[in-house]
Amino acid sequence: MTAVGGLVTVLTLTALAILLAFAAPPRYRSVASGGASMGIGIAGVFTGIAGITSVPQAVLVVPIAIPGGLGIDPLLLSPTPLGGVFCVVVGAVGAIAALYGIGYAHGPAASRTGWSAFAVFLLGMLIVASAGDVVSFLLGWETMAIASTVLLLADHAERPAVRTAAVWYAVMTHLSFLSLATGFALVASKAHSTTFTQISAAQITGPTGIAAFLLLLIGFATKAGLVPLHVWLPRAHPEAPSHVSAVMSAAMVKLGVYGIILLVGSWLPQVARPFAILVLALGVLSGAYGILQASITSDLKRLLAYSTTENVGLAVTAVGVGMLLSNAGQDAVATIALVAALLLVVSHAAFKTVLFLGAGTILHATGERDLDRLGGLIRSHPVTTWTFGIAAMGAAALPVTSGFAAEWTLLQALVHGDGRANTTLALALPVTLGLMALTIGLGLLTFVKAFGMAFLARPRSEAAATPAPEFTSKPGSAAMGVAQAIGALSVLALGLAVGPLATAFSSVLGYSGIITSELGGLRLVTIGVLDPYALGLVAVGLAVPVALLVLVLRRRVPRRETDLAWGCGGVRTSPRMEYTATSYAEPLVRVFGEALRPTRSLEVSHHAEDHVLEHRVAFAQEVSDIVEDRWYAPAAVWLRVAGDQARRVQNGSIHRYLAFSFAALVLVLVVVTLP
Amino acid sequence: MIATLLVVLQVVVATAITPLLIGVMRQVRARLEGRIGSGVLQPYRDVRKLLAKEPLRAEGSSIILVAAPLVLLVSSLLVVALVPLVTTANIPAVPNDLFVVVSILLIGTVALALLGLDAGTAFGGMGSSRHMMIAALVEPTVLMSVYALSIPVGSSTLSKIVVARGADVTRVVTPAGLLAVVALVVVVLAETGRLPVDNPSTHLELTMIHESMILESAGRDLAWLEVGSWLRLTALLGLVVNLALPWGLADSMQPLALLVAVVTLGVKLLVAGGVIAAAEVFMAKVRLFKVPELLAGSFVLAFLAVTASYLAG
Amino acid sequence: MNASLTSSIVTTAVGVLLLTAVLQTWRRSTAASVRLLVVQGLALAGLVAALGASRGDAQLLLVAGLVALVKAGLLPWALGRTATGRLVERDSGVRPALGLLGAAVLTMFAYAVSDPLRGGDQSAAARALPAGVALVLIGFWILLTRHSAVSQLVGFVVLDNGIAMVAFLTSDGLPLTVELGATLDVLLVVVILRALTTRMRDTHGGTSVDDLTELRD
Amino acid sequence: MTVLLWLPVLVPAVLGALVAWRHSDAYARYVPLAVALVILTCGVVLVAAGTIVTSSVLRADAGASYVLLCIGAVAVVALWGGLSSTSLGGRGESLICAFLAAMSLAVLSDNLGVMWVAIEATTIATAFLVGHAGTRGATEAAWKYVVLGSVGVAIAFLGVVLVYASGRAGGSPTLSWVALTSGNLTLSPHLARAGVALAVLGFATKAGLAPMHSWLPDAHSQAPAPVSGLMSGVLLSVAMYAILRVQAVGGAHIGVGLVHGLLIAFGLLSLAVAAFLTLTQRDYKRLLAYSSIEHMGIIALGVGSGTTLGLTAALLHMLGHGVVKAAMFVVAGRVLNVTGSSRIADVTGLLKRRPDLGWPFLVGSAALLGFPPFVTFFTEVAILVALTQAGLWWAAGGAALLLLVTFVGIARQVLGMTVGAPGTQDHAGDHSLVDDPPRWFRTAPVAIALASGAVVSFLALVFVPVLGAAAAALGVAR
Repeated sequence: MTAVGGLVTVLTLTALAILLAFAAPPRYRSVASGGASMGIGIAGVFTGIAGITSVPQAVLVVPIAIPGGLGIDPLLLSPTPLGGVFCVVVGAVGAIAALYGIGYAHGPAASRTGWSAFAVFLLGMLIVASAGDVVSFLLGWETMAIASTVLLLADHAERPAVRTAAVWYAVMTHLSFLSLATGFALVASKAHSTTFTQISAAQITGPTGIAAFLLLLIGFATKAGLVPLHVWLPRAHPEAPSHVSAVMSAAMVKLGVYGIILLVGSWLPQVARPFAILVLALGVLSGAYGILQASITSDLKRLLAYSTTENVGLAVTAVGVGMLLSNAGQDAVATIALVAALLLVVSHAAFKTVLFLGAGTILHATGERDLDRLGGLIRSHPVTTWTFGIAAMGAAALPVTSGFAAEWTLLQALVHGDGRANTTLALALPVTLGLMALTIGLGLLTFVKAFGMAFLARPRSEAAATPAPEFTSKPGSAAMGVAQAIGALSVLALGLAVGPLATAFSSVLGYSGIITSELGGLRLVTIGVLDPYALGLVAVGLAVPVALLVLVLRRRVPRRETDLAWGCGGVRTSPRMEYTATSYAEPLVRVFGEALRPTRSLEVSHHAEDHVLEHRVAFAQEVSDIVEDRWYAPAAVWLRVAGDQARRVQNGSIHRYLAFSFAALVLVLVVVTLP
Repeated sequence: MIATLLVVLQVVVATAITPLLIGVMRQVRARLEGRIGSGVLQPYRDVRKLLAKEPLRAEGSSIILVAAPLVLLVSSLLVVALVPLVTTANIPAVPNDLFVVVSILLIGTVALALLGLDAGTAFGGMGSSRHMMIAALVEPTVLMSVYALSIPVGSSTLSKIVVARGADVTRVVTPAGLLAVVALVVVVLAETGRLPVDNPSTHLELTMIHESMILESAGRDLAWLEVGSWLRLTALLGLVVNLALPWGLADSMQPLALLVAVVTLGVKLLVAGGVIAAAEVFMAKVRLFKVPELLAGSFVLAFLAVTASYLAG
Repeated sequence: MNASLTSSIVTTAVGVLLLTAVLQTWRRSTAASVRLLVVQGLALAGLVAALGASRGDAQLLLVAGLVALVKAGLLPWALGRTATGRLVERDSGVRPALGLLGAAVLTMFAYAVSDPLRGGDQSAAARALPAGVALVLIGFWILLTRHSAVSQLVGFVVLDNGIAMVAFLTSDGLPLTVELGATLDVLLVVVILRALTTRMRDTHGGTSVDDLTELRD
Repeated sequence: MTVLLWLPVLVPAVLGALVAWRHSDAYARYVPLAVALVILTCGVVLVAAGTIVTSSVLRADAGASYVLLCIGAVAVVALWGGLSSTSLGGRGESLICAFLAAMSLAVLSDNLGVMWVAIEATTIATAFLVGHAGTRGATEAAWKYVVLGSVGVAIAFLGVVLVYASGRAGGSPTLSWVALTSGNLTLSPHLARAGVALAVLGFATKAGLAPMHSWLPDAHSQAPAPVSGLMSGVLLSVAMYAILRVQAVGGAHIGVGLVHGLLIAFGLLSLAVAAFLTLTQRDYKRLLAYSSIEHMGIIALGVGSGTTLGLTAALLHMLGHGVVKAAMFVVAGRVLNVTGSSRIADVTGLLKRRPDLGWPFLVGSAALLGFPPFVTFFTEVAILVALTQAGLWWAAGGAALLLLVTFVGIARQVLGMTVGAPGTQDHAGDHSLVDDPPRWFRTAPVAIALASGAVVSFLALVFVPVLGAAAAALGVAR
C-alpha cells in the first residue's frame, strides 16, 4: 500500500465509521463502528510503514478555498519517514484501543457521537503525523483536539468534574493551537510558503526565528504535557473513557514530541541550537515532577496521566541530550539519543495503552479507580493482572520490556557524551542522569504500588470484593481481553526487537552507527550491546536448575494452606488494616515535602472524662499540583477579575458609549492632523 | 564457550561461598558482641532446614507468594553471573553492562516489594513501601557511580572497567575513582539491607524493612528469599572489592589462574564482610527519614566523582 | 450679489450657527433648545442661499429652501411635538458652566484640527470650515452631556447641521440625489427616535436616557 | 445583465411595500425568504458571470457580487430559520424587505453618497425591528442602536463630504467610486485624508468595531432571532464592505497606511472587548453578539494587514462567519422560546434536553471558535499569516492571546449550557406557530448553514477564482 492509498483508506474508513455509528443498530454499533475504527488504525500503520520505506515520498494534495500563491498553500499530506513512525504509533494504538472499545464502550462512549468522535480523533492524529504543510498540520491538530474534547465529555458529562476537566483541556489545547498557529505564521511568512520543505529550506534565523521557536515549543510542550504546561493531563485522562485515555496518552501526546523533534531537527535547527538546555530542562523536570506526582496519587488513572508526563519528559530529555551533543559535535552519540527518544515514544505508546486499558477494565469491574479502595483482582481478573503487570514492568523499565531497552539506550547516550572538552556537557549530563535516575527509581515505586494495590492483597472495599467478571456475554466482550493481551505482547516484543527497531529509527534519522547484533539485539558501535535474547537465555539457563530443585522439593514437601497471616501473632486482620496506596506513598510525601507542599490537618478529640486519653484522631493530608496552585489558579482568578472589571465597559450608560465614540473621533481627528 | 564455562564456574563458586560469607559476618559480629555465635557454617544448615520444612500459604495471598522468591533467586543468580567476580570474561552477546545489572537487581527488588504486598498485611505493606522508597532514592547514586566509573574507561561494561582499573593503578587512586567507590559502598549497604539503613537481625516488626516483607514466607519460599538476598550481597560486595582491588581475576581456563581467582575472591569477600560486620557492631540503625540524607550524601559524592572525572580529566 | 456681501452673510450665518450651538450647551430647557434649532436651521438655510446666490446656482437655492423646510421646520416640529402637545422639561445634564467650557475647548480643538484641511484656501467659506467641525463636535458634546431623550435628539440635529455646514462650505453641497437621500434619512432617524421617545415614556415612565441601563454586562 | 443589478434592490422594495399594504395576508411571512432567494440568485449569477455590470449609479464588480452573494446566503439562512419561531406581524416582514433592499443598494451602488444613504437606511429599517418586542429592553436597545448608529454613520457622512470636497481641487468633485479610484483625479490630500479616516471611523461604528461597538450587544440580543442573524451575519459585513470601498479610495490617493492603522487598532480593541466581556458573560444572545465583535475584529485585522492574503481571508471569513452566526442566532432564538430565558445560567443540559437545539448550538460554537473543518479555521490561520507577512507580528501575537481569552469565555459558557444534566424543566414548551412547518423544514436551514460553513473550506474550484477576483476588485491597486 502506498502512503497515499493508506491515507485515502483512512479517510474512507473514517467516513464508514461515522456512517456505521449512525446506521448500525445500537447493539451492534460498537462492533461495527469500532471495527471500522480499528481499520483506520491498521490503515494508519500501513500508511506509516509506507511513509518510512517509500522514496520518494508520496504526496496527497487537497485544495482549499483560499487561493494559493498568497502565502497559504493547498493542504499537503505526505508522510515522511519520521512522520511514518508516528503514523505507525498512532495507528497501532488506535487499532488496539478501538478493539478494546468494542467490548468496553458503554453508555455515552458507545453512542453515535462517541464512536464518530473516536474515528475522527484517529483521523486527526493521522493527519498531523502525515502533514506536509502548516495548515494541514494545524487542521489535524485541531481535529484531534475537538474530537478528543467530545470524547472526554462522552462519559459522565453530568459530573461537574468532567466539565471542569473538559474546559481545562479545551483551553490548554487551544493555547497549544494558538501558539502553534502564531509560530507557524511567523515561519510561513518568512518562508513565503506553508509547506514544511520550504520552511526547512528557508533556514530561518534571527528574532523571528527565536519567537517562532519559542511559540512552537510552547505549543508542542502543551500538547506533550510537559511541566509546567501539563495541567490538563491529570484532569483529562482520568475523566475520559479508558480506551480514549489510552489513545490520548499513548498516541496524541506523542505528537507533541513529534513536533519538537521536527522543530529542532528540521524546521528551525539553527535557532534551536542555543535552546538545547531549555529543551533538556523541560524534559528532565517533566520527568521528575511527573513521576513524583504519580508516585503519591492514589487515583489510578491520574497516576497513569502523571506517568505520561514523566515518559514524555524522558523522550524530550533524549531530544535535549541529542541537541546538546550535536551542538558539541558528537553526532554519533547525539543520534543515539534521538533514537532513544523514538524508542521511548514507541515503548511508552505500547505499555501506556495496556495500562490505561487495564485501568478501564478495573473501572469497569469495580466502578473504582481509587487504589485505596481496590485490591485482590488477581483472582477474578487474571488476563488484566498479567497484561497490566507486563505493561507496568515496561513502565518501570525492567528488563526485557520495551521501556528498559529505550531507557538503556538513553543512558548509554548520556554516559557516552564526552563532557571533557565542554563545560556545558560536563554539568548538564550528570544532572540529567541524576534526575533521570530518580525518575526511574520513583517510576519503579509507582508501578509496584499501582500493580500491588490494584491486584494483590485483599479487596479494600465492597466493590473490589465483588467485581464484575472479566468476560461477559455482551457482543465483543472478549475484545477487551484480546486487546490487552496484544498490547502486553507488543510491550515484550518491542523490548526483544530493540535491535531492528533502533536500526530502523536510526535510518529514519539518517544515521548508520547502529546495527543489529548477532542475536537480534542492539549494538551501538563503539558503545555497547544490549541483547535481550542472550540475557533471556542466561536467565533461563540459571532458572532451569532452580526449577528442577523446586520440582523435586514440591514432591517431597507439600504446601499447606493457612488462613492466618502474621500480624504480631496469628491475628485475623481486617482489610482496613492493610496498607493502602496513600500509606504506601506516605514516606515519599515526607521526603519530598518541600517540593510537594502537602496540606495536612490533624484533629485530636479527647475523652470527656480524661484529657489525656484520645477519643478520636482525624488526620487528613492532601497533595495538590503546586504548579497548578501557584500559576494557574492565580491566572484563573485574574481572568475572572478582569472579566468582572471589563463589564464596566458595558455598563448600560449610553453616555459612556457615546464617550467611547467621541474619544475615537477626537483621536482620529488628531491623527489626521498630524503630518 | 570458554567464557560460558567461566561464568558457570563463577556462579557455582559464588553460590557456594555465599552462606560462608554470611556465616563469617554473623560470627564476627557475635564475637565482637561477646557472644559465642553459631559458627560460620550455620547458614548452610539454615538453608537445609528451610528446604525441608513445608511452606505455608496465608489467606489472601496469591501466586506471587510462590513466584516472587524464585524471581528474586534467579535475578540474583543472573547478577552473580554478570558481575565480574571470578572472571572478567563474559558471554559474548550478554552485556555485563552496569545499567543492565542494576536493572536486574531491580527485578529482585520489585519481586520482594510485591511479595510484601501480597498477603495484605499491615507489616508487609509497610516494609514494601519503605523498601521501594529506599530503592528509588538509591537509584540516582547507583547510576551516578556507574557513570563516574565509566567515564575514564569510556564504557559502562563492568568487565572493561575492572580490567582497565587493574591495568593502570593510577586509575584506582584518582579522587574521582575513590569518591565513586565510597558512594557505591553506601549503595551496597542500602541495597542489601545492612546497617545503618536496615537491621537484618531485628525482631521488632515496626523497625523492619526487608524482614517485614518476608514475614509470610516459610519453608523453601523463605530459603529462596534468604539465598537470593545473600547472593545480592555477594555480588555487590564482590563488585565493590573488585573495583577497589581489581587484581586476581581470571580471564582464561588455566587451572592456576582459576584457583588464584577463586581464592582471591574468597579472601577479598570474607575480609570485606568481616569489616562490614565489625563496623555494624559500632553502628545503630538510623531513623527511616534520616536515610534519604545518607543517600543524598552518597549521591553528592558520586556526583562530585563525575564532575571531577570530567573537569580533572 | 457681490463677494463681500456673500462673505459677510456667510460669516454672520456661521456666527449664528456657532452661537446657537454654544447656547444650546448652556440652556437646560428642552423647549428653548428646540427653538434655538429653528434659528440654527434658518441660519443654515441663509448660508446656503447666500452661497447659491453668489454662484448663481439655482439648484443650491432650491436646496436652501429644502434646508429651511426640514431643518427649521419639520425637525423642530417633530422634536417639539409631544403627546400632550407642549414640551416642558428641564434637562439635568452637566452643570452649564462645564457644558460651556466643553464647547469652548471643542471649538478651539476644531480650529486646531481643521486648519490643515483648508489647504491654504483663504475664502470666507473655507475660513468658516472650522466652525462646521466645531458644530459637529458640539453636537456630539450635547449628546454626551444631556440626559433627556429629546435633548439628545437636539444634539444629533446639531451634529447633522454641522456636517451639512461643512458640506456646503467645502463643496457647495453634495449632488442633489445624495443630498435628498441624506436629508430624508436624517428626518426619518429623528422621527423614529421621537417615536421611540414616546414608547420610552410608556415603558420606562419617563424620557431620561439615564433609565436606559438595564441592558448591561 | 443589468436587470440583475436592479432586482436585488427593487424586488425587496416592491414586495416590502406590498407586504406593508397587505400584511394580514398569510403569504406575507414567506415574502422575506423569497426576497432573500432572489438576492442569493442574483448574487450567484453575478459571481458566476464574473464581469463588471454597470447601470446608472449601480455597479457590480467581483467584490460587490461576492458580498451580494453573502447577503443572499445569510439572509436565506436567517429568514428560513426564523420562519418557524418568530412572527413579525406583517410590518416586521416589510421592514426586513426594506432592510435587504438597503443592504443590496449599499453593496451595488457605485456612488459613495448613495452607499452612505443606503447604510443609514439600514439603521432606519432595523430600528423598529430591534425594538419589535416592545419591552423595556427592546426599547432601550433600539434607542441606543439608533443614536449610536446614526451618530457613527453621521461621522461617516462627514467623511464622505470631505472626500467629495477634496475633489474640488481637481475641479470636478465626484462621489463615484470608479472615478475616485481611477487615478485620473487629483484630490486635495488633507481633505481626502480626513475624509477617508472619518468615513472609516463612521462605517466602523456600523461594523461593530470597538470602541464604537457599544450598541451591538444590546441590539443583537434584543432583536428577534432572524433579525439578529441578519444584522450580525451581514449588516456588519456590509459596513466592512463600505470600509473596503473607502480604503480603495484612500489607496488611490493618500496611501493605505492610515486606514490599515485604524483597522488594526480597531481590530485588536474589538478582540479585547470581546475577549474580556465573554469571560463572565451571563446572557447567551449577548455572548453571540460579542462573538460577532470578535469576528469583525478578525476581519478588520485581515484587511488591516494590507496583504492580499489578509483581504482574501477576510472576505472568506465574512461568508463563513455570516452563515454560521445567522444559524446560531436562529438556534438561540429557539432556545429562548423553549427555556423562556436568555440567561446562560437558566439553560443547562441542552444536549440531553433538546438535542435538536443542543447539537447545532455546540457545532455552531465550534465553528465560531475556529475549529476545522469550518472555514473560520482556515481564515483565522490565514489572517495570522497575513499579519506576520505584513510585519505586524505583534498584532498577530496580541490577536492570538485575545483569541485564547475569548475561547476561555465562550467554551466555558457553551459547555455549561449544552453538556451535563438538564437542571430545570422547560419553560412553556416550544412556541411553535399554528401552521407548524414540518420538522425537516425547521432544521434544514441550520443544518445547511453549518454544513456549508464546513464545505466551503474545500470548494477550491469555486472559491479560489471568486475570491481572487473579489480581492482584486476590492483591493488597493498597487
